[in-house]
Amino acid sequence: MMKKISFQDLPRLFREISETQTLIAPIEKCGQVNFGVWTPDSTLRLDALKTVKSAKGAFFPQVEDIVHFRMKDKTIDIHPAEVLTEDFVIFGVRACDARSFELLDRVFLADPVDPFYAARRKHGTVVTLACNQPEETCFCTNFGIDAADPCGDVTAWMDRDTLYLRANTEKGEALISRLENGEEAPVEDLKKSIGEILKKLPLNDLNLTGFDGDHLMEKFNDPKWEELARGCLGCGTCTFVCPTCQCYDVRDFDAGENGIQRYRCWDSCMFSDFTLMAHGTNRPTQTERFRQRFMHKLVYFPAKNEGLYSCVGCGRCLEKCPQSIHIVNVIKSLGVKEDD
Amino acid sequence: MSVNKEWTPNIVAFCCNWCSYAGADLAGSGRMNYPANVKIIRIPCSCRLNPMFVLRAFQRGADGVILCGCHPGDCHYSTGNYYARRRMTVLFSLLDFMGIERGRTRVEWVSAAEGAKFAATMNDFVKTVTELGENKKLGDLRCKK
Amino acid sequence: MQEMIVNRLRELLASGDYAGVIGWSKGETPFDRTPGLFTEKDLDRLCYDSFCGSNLSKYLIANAKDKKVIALLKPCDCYSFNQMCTEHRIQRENVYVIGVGCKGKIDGEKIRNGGIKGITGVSEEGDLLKIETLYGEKEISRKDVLLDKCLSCKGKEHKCADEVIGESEDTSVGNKYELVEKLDAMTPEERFEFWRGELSKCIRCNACRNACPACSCIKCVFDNPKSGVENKAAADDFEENLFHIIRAYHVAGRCTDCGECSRACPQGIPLHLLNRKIIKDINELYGDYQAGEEIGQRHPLTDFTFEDDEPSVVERRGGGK
Amino acid sequence: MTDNIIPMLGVVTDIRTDTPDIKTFRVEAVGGGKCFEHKPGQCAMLSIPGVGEAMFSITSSPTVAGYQEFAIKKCGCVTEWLHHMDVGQQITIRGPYGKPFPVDDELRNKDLLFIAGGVGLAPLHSVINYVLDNRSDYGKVDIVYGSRSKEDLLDLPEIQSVWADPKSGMNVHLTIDREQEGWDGHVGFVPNFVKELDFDPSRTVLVCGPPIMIKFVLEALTELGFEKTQIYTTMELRMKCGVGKCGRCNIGDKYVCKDGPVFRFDELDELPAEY
Repeated sequence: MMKKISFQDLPRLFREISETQTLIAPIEKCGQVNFGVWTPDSTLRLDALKTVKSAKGAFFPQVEDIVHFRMKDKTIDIHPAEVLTEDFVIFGVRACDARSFELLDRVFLADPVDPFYAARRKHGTVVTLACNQPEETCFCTNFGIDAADPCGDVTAWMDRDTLYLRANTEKGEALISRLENGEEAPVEDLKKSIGEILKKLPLNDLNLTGFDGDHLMEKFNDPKWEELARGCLGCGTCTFVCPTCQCYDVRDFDAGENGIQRYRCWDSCMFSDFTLMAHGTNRPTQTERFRQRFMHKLVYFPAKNEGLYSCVGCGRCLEKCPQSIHIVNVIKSLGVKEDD
Repeated sequence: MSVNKEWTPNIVAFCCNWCSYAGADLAGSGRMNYPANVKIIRIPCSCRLNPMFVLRAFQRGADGVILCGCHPGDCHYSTGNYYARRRMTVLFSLLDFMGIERGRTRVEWVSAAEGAKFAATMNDFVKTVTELGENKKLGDLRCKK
Repeated sequence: MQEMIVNRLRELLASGDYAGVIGWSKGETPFDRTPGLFTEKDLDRLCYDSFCGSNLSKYLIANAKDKKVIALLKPCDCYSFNQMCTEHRIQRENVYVIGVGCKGKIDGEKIRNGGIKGITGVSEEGDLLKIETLYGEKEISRKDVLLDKCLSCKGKEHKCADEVIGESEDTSVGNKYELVEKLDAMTPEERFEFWRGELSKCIRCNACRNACPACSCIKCVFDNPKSGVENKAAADDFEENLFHIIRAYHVAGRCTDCGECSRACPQGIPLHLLNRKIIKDINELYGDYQAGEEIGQRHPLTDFTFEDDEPSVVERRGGGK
Repeated sequence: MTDNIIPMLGVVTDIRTDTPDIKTFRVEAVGGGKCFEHKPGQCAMLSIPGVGEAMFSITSSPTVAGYQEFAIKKCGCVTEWLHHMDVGQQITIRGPYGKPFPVDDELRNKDLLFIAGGVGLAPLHSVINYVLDNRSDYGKVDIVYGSRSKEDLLDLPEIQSVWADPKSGMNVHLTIDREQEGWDGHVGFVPNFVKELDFDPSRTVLVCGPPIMIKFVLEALTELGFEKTQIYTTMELRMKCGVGKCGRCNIGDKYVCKDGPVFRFDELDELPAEY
């Protein structure tokens, strides 16, 4: 059943939601739009296509405490952090980020299930938003994602001054049942016009043939990696803005008399110390680390997950890499060429 | 900001081994009073003070950090304190630029003979920092009690 | 100009004296310019135009270590190059510097942030940029979308070039310390709020550090588990402050104000302001100094005079209390 | 529910100095008894809060009742701390992780050949003792073990008194890298020794040691006519989570902590050589 609400009334809806649960939405702060907790004072930016950081942080936060220790003489007290028990809503997730949740599920909900992630998934309601104006850096169409009709518990469309919403799950139903009924026609029109733009995106026709487990060694040994990686600074920008990157580090913070906090935080395979052990690292050069990142997204992950790529075509890496090195370069450079 | 009556500031004083540290000794043996919440850390020369030490002190709950070294011209290694002087000037100015209250950082030159100056300096610094109140801007919450 | 550069490079590379040239190549989007070491055979992919904003000098540390290379440097990149030569990170004799003309570089992000979306092509017509987008054609003045670092241009002179190709222009506008002064005039509370807001966006991706030509330590303190500050994530507000204070301070006196930190930052944090504050202080307290002006300079923080101000000068100088 | 990433407490009840840089630590649950059951070749995460957490192979056989043992070489922050600790110290432990050696499947009733170098004996130690305790399930057993010097041979007393005891039905071949006073055994590198001993290529081989040794052992075995499908090894990479999520030990489409650390050499052939 289609529901609707005018933009004028949206703050009221948000206030109602935020009274009972945490509401996360794209919010502008100091000139940048990121997902954050909505309060009546926040600057809501549903029109912003891409938040700088992806929406994955709602389920897999950049920093998360896992266990707290207290040490006294030779004894240790262990206090595991509590998993989330309260419901929350994440509003305005785009189709690409919504797909990334499914990819993260493949990692964190695989046996053994990650308890912190699982709790967040259980308690989170995802409201997605169709992309009225996709950009030149978008290439989600290559991964079978429909930006005109994203998945999620609720799907929303912005049409001029009205937001149309459709519940896809029971959780979604519970969230929007209070709204008045809306018409299907404007949404159908919108889907059609978005579809037309999607067809015109310049990066629509990436050839992903050959990026699979069967060609693992062939892709790994491709001599082009060195050239692709030569400008790479080895920073973690692409990793940290990526919706599907999920590597993490576990670290201890010694807070003196306050005990020791063990937390996990996002990590990047681009960092030189990622695989560093006492006797050295198995990926000593940036070329190897660069290769690992893209091999994982385009070959290793699909080999393990029925051909599903660990990229959703959001294009954040295209926009944010300080040296313009990104996954599209890799796909085009290593992929099968049209004239081959 | 409501200052708890019980609250007293944590002060870290980095003291050069050759002068101020001895100055502190002299203050002690001369029975001159200075607050007990000044924690002295001995360093071999004022220029040994890595700016990271200052930040680390704040991280771990210091409310004020003071560096005491030999008077310019009297450095045991002849020029160490001149370098320290420039470094700390630039660092303190940067901290100020980031909104950390100016009074929380200080450099004083105290010789081994100036026990009274040492005590007076510490008394004055503790007073300044007490007035500024708790350091809430540059500490790690996980270290707070 | 690109043609002139490529022709000259072909000549130089044909001599066999050089392993390659550090330059840019085009990428997928109209703004993508990727640095790399180009050899004779991929010289036709080399590109030099108004979008080549990144500073290539840092690539010389790795690429000019054991071989001779040619580098394309804009006037501002020369300062970083000189500074790294001073610090013996680059062997001057291993690099043949071609100074390339620069009339200010365009910031793709500024065009996008200005509300022009779905950009598929950009062409320059004098001072006007014609932008093709998925949603129709747009026009914008070139001056409005120059990189921030171009607005504080250090001049058109190449400070280290072995030869210069093309004309340059000084694109600086106004007082480059304007923002620093504005912040200085605020109260500490306001300044603190400003930086808290900006730094809370930091995602600790290390792009500022890795892009910075002055950050050339082989092992950074932030990567060293024994340093006690090796925390990969900003688990606490303090760590964001700590990271940026240490980083800014570590390049104090060595920072040439090249602006790569702010250009690289994915969250648009004006990190260069921290460095610029230090530069302003140094200039005011210890005399005018421009890092990287020439090779072999001694920077103010490794120097002193007997008459230097006491650190208490910070308390006495102007600005909001 | 949080048990796969939240550690439990263990107590170090015994510390044995094996070589100048290797100590063996006995770990029990706080109330006594084992922290968990494991299979030969599996690993566990040991940690000292504030210092770090690291993956170690379990040295003791599952057949040992009441405790687990870890032979640990001093080489980094965590191991350094462990080496300085005293008996009675509590540590945190979680596991067991990884795929064990197929002791109850492919290895059963086979003639076995163990080849180890240095601290590489640690993971094999568990298998050897397991085989010894179930001796009738396995055929001939030979152990080739080498180290830099006599002092660096791990568990020498046990090797000499138990494994080399004729009653064990196992043959032990020891070697050290360089001539040394008081050593009348074989001198030379492990790969050459393997060649000299000229084993029958029908054996199933378990090898562990420094990467360079493994490389040359593999060459030696191939020369002797062994197939890669007969040779097992166990790998070590940096790990953080132990459950195939943190991405650190990812090689190809495998996670060493979850899909390994035990691999057969023909499986490794299908993986990028990033180890």
